[in-house]
Amino acid sequence: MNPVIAHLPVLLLVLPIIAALLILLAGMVNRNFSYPITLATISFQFASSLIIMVSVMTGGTIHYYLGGWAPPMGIELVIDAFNSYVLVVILAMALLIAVYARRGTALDIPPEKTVAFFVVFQLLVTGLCGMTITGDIFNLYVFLEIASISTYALVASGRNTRSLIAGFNYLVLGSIAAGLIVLGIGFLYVATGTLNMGELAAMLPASYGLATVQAAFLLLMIGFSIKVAFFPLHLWLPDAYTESPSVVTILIATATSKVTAYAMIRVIFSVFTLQYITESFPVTEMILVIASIAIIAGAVLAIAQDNLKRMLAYSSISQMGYIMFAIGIANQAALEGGLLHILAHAVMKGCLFMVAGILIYRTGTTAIRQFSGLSKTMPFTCAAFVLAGVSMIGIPPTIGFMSKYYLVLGAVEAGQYLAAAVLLIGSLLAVVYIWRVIEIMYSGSHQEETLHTGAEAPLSMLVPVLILAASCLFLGIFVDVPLAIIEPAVTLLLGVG
Amino acid sequence: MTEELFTLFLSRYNYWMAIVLMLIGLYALIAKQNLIKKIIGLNIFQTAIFLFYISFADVTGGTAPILLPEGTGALYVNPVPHVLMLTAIVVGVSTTAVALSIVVRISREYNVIDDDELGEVMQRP
Amino acid sequence: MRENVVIRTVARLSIPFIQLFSLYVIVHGASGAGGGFQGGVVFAASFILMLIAFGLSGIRSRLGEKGAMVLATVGLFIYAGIGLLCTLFSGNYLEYAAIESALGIPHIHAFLIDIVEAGIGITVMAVMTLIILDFADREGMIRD
Amino acid sequence: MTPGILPLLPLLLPIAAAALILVVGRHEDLRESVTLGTAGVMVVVVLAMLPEILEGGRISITLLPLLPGGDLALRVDAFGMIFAITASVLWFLNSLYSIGYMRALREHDQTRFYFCFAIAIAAAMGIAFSANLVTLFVFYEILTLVTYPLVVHAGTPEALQAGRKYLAYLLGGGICLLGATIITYTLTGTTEFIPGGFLAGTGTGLMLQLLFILYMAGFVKAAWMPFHAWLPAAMVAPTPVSAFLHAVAVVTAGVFGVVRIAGWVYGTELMAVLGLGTVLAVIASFTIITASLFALAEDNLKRRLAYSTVSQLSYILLGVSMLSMAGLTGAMVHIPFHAFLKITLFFGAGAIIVGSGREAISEMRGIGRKMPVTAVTFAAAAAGICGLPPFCALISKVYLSVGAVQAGEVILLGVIIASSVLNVAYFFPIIYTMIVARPPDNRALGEVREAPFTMLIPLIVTVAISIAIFFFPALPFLDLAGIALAEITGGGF
Repeated sequence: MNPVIAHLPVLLLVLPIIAALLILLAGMVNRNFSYPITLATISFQFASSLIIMVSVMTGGTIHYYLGGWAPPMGIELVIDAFNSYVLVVILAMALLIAVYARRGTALDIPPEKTVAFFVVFQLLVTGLCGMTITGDIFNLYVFLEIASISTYALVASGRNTRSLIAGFNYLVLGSIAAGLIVLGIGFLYVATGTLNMGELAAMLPASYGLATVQAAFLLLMIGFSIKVAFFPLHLWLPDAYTESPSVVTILIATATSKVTAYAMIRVIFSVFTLQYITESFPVTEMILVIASIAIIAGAVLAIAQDNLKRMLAYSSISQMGYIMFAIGIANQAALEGGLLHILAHAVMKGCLFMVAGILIYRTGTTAIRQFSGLSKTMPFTCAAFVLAGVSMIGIPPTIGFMSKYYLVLGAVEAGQYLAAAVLLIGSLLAVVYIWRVIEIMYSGSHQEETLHTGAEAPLSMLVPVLILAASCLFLGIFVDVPLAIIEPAVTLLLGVG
Repeated sequence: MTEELFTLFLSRYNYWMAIVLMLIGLYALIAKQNLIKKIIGLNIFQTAIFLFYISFADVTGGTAPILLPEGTGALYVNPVPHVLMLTAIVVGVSTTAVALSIVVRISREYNVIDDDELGEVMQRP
Repeated sequence: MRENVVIRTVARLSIPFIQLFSLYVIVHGASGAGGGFQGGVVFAASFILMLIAFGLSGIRSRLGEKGAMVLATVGLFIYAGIGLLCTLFSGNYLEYAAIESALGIPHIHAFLIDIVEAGIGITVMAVMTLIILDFADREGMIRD
Repeated sequence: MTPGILPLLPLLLPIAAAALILVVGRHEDLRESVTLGTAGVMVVVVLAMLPEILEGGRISITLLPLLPGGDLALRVDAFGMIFAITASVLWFLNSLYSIGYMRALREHDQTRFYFCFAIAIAAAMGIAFSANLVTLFVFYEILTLVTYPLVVHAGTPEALQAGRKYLAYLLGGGICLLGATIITYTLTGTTEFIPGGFLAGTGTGLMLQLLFILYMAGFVKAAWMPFHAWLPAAMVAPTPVSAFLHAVAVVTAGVFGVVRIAGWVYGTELMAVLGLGTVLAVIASFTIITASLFALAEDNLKRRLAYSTVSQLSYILLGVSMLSMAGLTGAMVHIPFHAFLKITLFFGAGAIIVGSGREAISEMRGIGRKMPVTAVTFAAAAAGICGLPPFCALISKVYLSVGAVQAGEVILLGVIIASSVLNVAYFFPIIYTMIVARPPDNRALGEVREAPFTMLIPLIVTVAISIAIFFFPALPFLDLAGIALAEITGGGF
């Protein structure tokens, strides 16, 4: 293998950290230097992730031993079908968000803070990459915290002072979650004496009966549930999503939540195994029930909101329920649906939040009722919202439909007809909250007094939105492209036991 | 019976201490209104976890895990949890730093650092 | 701040020792208990003492925000640079053995570890100082 | 079965046209030429496939591997052809008509209107040519979605309210259809339409019965009672849209789906064994009679027509429920026959709106004096729907009656006869009011004038077609129905 490609996994983490500090230094010279470096770095990361994915698909799982120390002595980076897929998804999103951020930060971030903003932005993206590709469970925790701490800082970075309180509450809950996770990891270490995920998976079955392992599982589950805002541990999410700067909202809604969900799935299926959660310590039923409640409750709460960002935040709680739902069903079709939904939700929620950001940028309001007649002045933005919204509802042939189809298929195959019905009802509820916005956008006249300007969004914000909106459609039609990597990933996840 | 429980407690007292500390921290996090006290609670909570790790790494009578020139068969404590906790401390420090800076900004913007009062301030238009 | 001769004198006496000790801790990292992180924190602690004794300007005259930022970056560059150097010698990231075997110098890895630890130490010290400066530099707080 | 890309054209053409419409949106003439031109080419393309189908062939093409259980695949067969010909011919006429209608009323957002229309017809073609349940579902949902902007075209609170109802019913139905599709796939491992069905021998009887109910809930587009409320509500839309909903695509897609499920998923034998014919018969009979009664009570012309549609659609369900040769033939041919007549009625109603601005039947006294062409064609189509010669609906009604007799179900025959009487009861007052009754006073018709030329042509053409079909029923609908029936029954009962 080409030596550069062989070292890509580590370069993916080290170079961006260096770049983050370069952004800081360059920003000290001239504030305008920081943005191009960010963009270049994330482009580099995205390109590497694509190369990594191709080489995983052709050459199988990549193991990279840091410092040349083989596990269990050293930390290992493992890239298989599953995380190479997640890596590409989040870096693609990060790249689009970086493009969007050039104008997107103008409203929320004071000019003197932009350098710091991009430094932390870069650290967050890198932390997420680290979480995705590490093969060591404690290392996972460390990267999780790098990402989380960056997120706390970003949430609180806006001009909006309410974001400070949202950020602080998020920090408190997030730190409790991190504490529980690290405690769970400690229990696992006590039970097995290793931290490498592969070795854990191999050694844990011998001690499945131990209360230690059960405690570890529960601690990890609760910790991750808080981090992904899995209902009813979602309390930090609505405020954090609503009050943070738009760009940050987009980033945490699409990248952070997805990677955390990835970590949860990874721990459940690759550290513990399918056998553990179905036979030794049957929790799938419970996860399924809670996920079903999350889907319905999130959607109902979303319907009740007047603020667009808050509505989308509750919708995220509902949609994360879909991914948990896949874990609760835990068969091939459902997990394919869940993994596909990671992509689907990133793409469509990214698009919707970007549109929300544009609307704030142009109109200065997030109140849904003030959007009337916007389709006349911002046709492309509104069209993108419709397309992403339709995908959120799950109308074919959008990507949102495809993931929903697989999830329902999985539920029906597992004989969980009720759960399948819940999922379908959840998507009907999505119609209510999405359509309310669309209806207002496309009817009524343009209210001059409430809106700053009647212009279409600036190009650097519009292009990412349109790309995402188009992806909602084309990833749905050509769904076999993402499935080409998802299928082996699911086989891998289910095959460990 | 009571004696047995007492023995059980004593023989594992370090873990009990970790749990007690953790609960104290959690209590402060939830019940204290002052944001700084919340942060202190968070730190206590994290410290409890450090203590837990260090406790289970300990080997009775073990020495520091340093390779001695002649050292064969020396009983040493497990170094890995210590290293892990070093990292966790870094994480804790960073969290605290971010939390403090947020509180500093809150106090500058609202002039209060109390959760209840903050709620009142936010209610005002 | 009112001048306090006792504090200032004690600080003047102890700060060099604290800093020397931190260097010892950093250098000791390769072969014993210690390392860049601990050393860096100890070094930063000396700045806290300096802050208490001499006020903000006491630190600023030695290490300002910009200087600290540059130092933090430089430290990280040292760490990452050594790591990447290993990959140039066809080893894995931070695989010192690769350099050792390529250059044929025995025990060079201990030396490399020291450099890496020093880098980490510089970064930690600089970042801690930055945090201290950031918090200290508020109206109504510690002043000269 | 021959592969070919011909089935793809009716899908791609309107989509390309839709894109073009968006581009040239500002230039009205160009935009409408695009619509008309595409519609014309579509008719030609669809008819070009007819000879091969009439010879008993099928044309198929797989577009994309979409989902487990169903690639996105098209297959043209005789039954799909019935729908396709109906939809494409009527779309052409409807386009012509809408140009006149929209311009006469100076409607807003016409570009959006034509855009959605083009996509909708592509979706209808997709439904007609779908080779499996998944493809059917995909296009079914697209059809729901793109017709929504058409329904709420007016943008008034009333229209939005109707639009919400429309979405709630149809998307709710879509979800049931999705569930049914997935259950079918888990039971059988396929969703491919197979003549004579493929569900036999799988699942328990109860399961299959429940599944059928789920399918029926899915095809709520067939507007069977009590799930019909969206259709009268959708009458707030411009008249060409109503025509599109009632004749060209939407409700037609619903009944089309039911027939597909009965013939190609369940198969008549399994339906009979499970007693599903009876279920369907009950639903259909109830709907036919109740909807006719509702129609009697309506004064708004378009809403009365809507209830008439609800009633007439259930004729098709009734035909299916008989599970006999004659019944199914009647059901299949009633789809186009009803469509041709009902579109005439809606064209007439639209022409009256344009010519006089009136929607209430009671206000139309003597209107025929000023709008002779409209009134006469309307009367002719109404008579046709009632089952009078020389109009095509008589043929389908005869088949249905024969089917009822053959099945030995006197009740069903009674339903057909009773409903025909009711048809007369709600249509003839309209005809009387328009043509025979005198206007209240001389000045009452002052502003009334005949509708523009582009609207009258479609009216005359559709009536002419319905008469022509009466005299030459074999071409092509009865023949196609015959081929389709031979397919699903394996040559006879």
